[in-house]
Amino acid sequence: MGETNFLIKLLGDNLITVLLISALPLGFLVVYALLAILGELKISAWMQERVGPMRTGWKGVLQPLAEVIKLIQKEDITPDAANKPLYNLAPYIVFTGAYAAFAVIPFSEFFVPSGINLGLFYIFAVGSIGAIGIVMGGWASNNKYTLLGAMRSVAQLISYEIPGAMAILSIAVLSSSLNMQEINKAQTGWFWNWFMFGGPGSYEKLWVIPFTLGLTLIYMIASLAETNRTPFDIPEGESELVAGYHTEYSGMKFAMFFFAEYANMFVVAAVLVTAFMGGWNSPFGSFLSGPLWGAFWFIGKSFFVIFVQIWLRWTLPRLRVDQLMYLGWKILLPVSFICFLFVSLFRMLN
Amino acid sequence: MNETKKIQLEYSQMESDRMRLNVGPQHPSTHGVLRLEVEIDGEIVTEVIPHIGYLHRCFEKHCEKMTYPQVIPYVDRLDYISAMNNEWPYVMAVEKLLEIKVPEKVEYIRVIMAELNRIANHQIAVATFGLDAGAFTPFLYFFRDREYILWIMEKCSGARLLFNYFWIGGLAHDVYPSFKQEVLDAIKQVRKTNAEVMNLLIYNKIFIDRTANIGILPADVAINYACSGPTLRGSGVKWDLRKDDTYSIYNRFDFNIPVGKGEVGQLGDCWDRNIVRMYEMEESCKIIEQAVAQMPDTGDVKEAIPAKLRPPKGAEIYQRAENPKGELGFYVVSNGTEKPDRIKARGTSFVNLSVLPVISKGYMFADLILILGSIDIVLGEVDR
Amino acid sequence: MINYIKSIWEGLWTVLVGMRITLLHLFVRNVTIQYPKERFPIPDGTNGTAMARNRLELDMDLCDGCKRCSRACPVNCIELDILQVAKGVEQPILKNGDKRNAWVPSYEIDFAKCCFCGLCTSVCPTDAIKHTTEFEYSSYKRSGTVSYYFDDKKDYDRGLKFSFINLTEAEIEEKKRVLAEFKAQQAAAKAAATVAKPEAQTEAKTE
Amino acid sequence: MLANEIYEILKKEFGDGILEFKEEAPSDPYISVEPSKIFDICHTLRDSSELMFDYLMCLSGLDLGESLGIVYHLYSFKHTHKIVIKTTVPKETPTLPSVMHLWRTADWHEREAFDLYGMIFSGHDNLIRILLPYDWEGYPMRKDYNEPEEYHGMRVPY
Repeated sequence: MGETNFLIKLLGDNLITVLLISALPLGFLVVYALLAILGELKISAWMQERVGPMRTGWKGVLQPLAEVIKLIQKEDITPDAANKPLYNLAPYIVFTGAYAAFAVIPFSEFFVPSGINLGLFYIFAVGSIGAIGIVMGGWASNNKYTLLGAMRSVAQLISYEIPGAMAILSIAVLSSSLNMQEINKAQTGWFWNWFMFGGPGSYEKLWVIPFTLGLTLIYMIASLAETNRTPFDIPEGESELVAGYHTEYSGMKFAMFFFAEYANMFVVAAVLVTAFMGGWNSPFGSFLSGPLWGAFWFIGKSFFVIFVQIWLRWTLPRLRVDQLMYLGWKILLPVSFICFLFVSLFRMLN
Repeated sequence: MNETKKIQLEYSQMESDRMRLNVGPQHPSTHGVLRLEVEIDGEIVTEVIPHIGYLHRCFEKHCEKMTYPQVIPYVDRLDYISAMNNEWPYVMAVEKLLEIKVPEKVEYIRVIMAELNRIANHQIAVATFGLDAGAFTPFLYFFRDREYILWIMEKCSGARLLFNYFWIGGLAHDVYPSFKQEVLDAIKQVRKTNAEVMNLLIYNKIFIDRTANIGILPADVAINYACSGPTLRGSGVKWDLRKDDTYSIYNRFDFNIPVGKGEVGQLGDCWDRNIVRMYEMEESCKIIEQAVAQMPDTGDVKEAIPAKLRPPKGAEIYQRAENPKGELGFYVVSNGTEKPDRIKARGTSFVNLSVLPVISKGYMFADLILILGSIDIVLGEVDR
Repeated sequence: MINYIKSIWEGLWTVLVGMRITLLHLFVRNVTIQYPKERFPIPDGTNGTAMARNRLELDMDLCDGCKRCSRACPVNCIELDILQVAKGVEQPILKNGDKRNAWVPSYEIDFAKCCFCGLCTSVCPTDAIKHTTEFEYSSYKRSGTVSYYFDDKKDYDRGLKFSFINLTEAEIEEKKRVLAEFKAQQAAAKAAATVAKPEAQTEAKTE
Repeated sequence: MLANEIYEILKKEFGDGILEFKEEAPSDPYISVEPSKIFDICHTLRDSSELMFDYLMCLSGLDLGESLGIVYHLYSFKHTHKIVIKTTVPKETPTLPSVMHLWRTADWHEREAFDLYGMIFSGHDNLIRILLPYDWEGYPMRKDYNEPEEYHGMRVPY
């Protein structure tokens, strides 16, 4: 474990190091969330020929910070009819689910908080905790709209975990590992060694590229659905459900939901980058590679995926519940099975 | 994904709990203060009861205490996003009672203004419909373009939304010199954005899936409910007051009446109603181009404004005109004084909304919002 | 099956088309007007455009108190009192040279009611009441929303009611007194005339 | 078809039910009818092959002082002709048959007329107030209506 975590090497394996390691992603998360919120505001604005926030700081760069401060200051309302323990607990559970996934994300060659061998499996396991929080919040708010949002959210999560898991499973087949670090190492080299393009190999891998690309797309779509982003934001569904499961939340509790959404965005982007886009590997072979460059490439690629998520959000309308199910069960699932089958065949032949 | 059939309400004899949900009056997608009492079975809407009147401001009662010109600012506030079109039937009704002949130039300016406002209205209608479906970006593209139209109207009338521009017998103000050129520029921009939105939103697969095959309004039901405008034309009925009960100078222009064809789903679904609006914008552009070419440069827009407004006692008239939303009619009864005895506004949205309970049963809750969006109501006109 | 694949393809293709459009818009110049720094071009009546219908402004030196604006207003937001000019005693003239027939001791426009229809300006015979391009009513103090003429009326705190007068209270009292005197004089003259008339008549009869 | 021809047809069929026909510019030509026969007359107007009035443009209430008037503006898609039907009911017993089952659009129009003028449309399925609150008292569009001072503790006159 030591070789994957420079902090353990540096400070030794003791309690303080462990605490430091678990706190480091949180620090990263806070900075990232501010950047992502700013990105969301600005990118959406530019796409719509607006300028976005302009008043806080230079060109409005401090806007996310101002919003966080506003949310902290806001009055925390608990509805009278709500089930108070569950209502208060829900946002923290959602956030815990999102944050727990950071334990196995390999930020660099020499830094992964916990390099367990079941990394991908673990992410899928803790990823579902969020749904519990959403149902909790939706049900405990004692509001019909939040209840509808919570119900939709669970249905959505269940249907989209399977295609997503199929896509990840094929990566496990290709790399014969579930350890995120091992998967990254398997994709070293130029960008055509990424699993998106069939992984390392010579010309005989060409025929498998459509399937791995398809799996990338499937995981991308499934991850959008898992993070409740447009076009799959039906649990929030602002045009019919007002704000979905977090209608009744305000202040810091709402901020936790918000924070968790952005954390989740990063988690799914990180998984996509790790599994399909070479993780911390430089796209240009050994050029610009190294531990720090690794962190740069990893975060850079993740941000690109997040940019695509934002881009999609401001382009597409929202799907309906039954169409979401249709897409999940009748399109993504069969297609992912087919892709998985061919990827496995490719693996067997080599 | 064309499996979005209307779910038969008798589909199940299961013991299922139905939930009553109040959508509105402060709901983001009811286009105003409309309250829908919705009964849902899971996600499926089993009953819709509209409760209106939250914006009732006694328009008809007010009118009885106003002189004829004073009614016009109130008329503006019926369908406040197409105020020019609202003024027109009222002004025409009073002009007919007084038997005033409106100057040629005024007629042309009225046509241009009404058509520009029709474009502005349809832009909002399509934009908010997209917003109901979750697409935010086309909304802002449309609002950007609408601004050019509103600037033209502001320069002519002095107001951006509630114009009070059509006066009985004339106009409040003459157009400014560069008016024609600016109108043509605005049309160019409208066409450009429409082409873009066609690709970005209208023919997007998700949008088609969301809006096709839902809220199907058969033509006979639409006529029986007296639906009009794009709501009726979306059902395939080729009926437009500008052509079929022609008024003003519309017979001088060459334009088509777009109708729904069931291109991607069944005839009369939400997508059809929406596409009719998109095509109508193009037709309005054509009318405006012709009107700008034919419009006389000289002429006094105020010459026919009467000094005394006293229609004969007992005279009454029902004048209707093609509002962007459909037929807007004013039933004006005179009692020989300068104040009307009775003005009844036949609100287009009021009549079109009454069909909502019929066409929204058996669809999903998310569809209800879209169906409501597709009939394009303005609560100012529903509640009056 | 073909339909199935076709629908997937359509879905992907139309999404890509949409994404292309939004991506291109990323590089288009924005159209936002940064409001307090930049402003809308508001038509101000020049170049043949109409006057923007925003806040009303009254030129008291032109107002003759004919009350047409108040009658034309559909929402009754204009309230004014008039005081007749004591003709012969004083001969005030309006700015445009006409004889003033009335003093206006109070003229209030309630902008909370005003619907900016422009009917009052169109009926005004002397163009005393006019719209301005001023549309920002906001102020940090309530009294800031009220236009007042004299310093001693600073605590005139009545929401959006704007008052337009150019007479001090003392002047108004003075005018009232003058008018009352004038009227009394007139009445006296009239009474004298009516008294004198019968006398004259009787005299004539007797003659 | 012209208004006087429509009048002839109706007169032939209903005789005494048709009271008056008036055609006088600038007003629209109208036919006055007995209120009790309104449903049958409208049924004929809608279904007779030469009339075919399938579109109820507008249904308005009127206060004529002594009595209440109801005006039907009809239009035919097929023949593109129009007619105005008028009827009056006394203020004390303002009852007349509903045409809601002929033209569904009359549903809300009749509710509005009931709401504002207080006509009772017998045969209407759901004759409740539509624009005013459900517990409002009185019919405000009547000329002799006095507005209440208070509604649920809120001052009414502004």
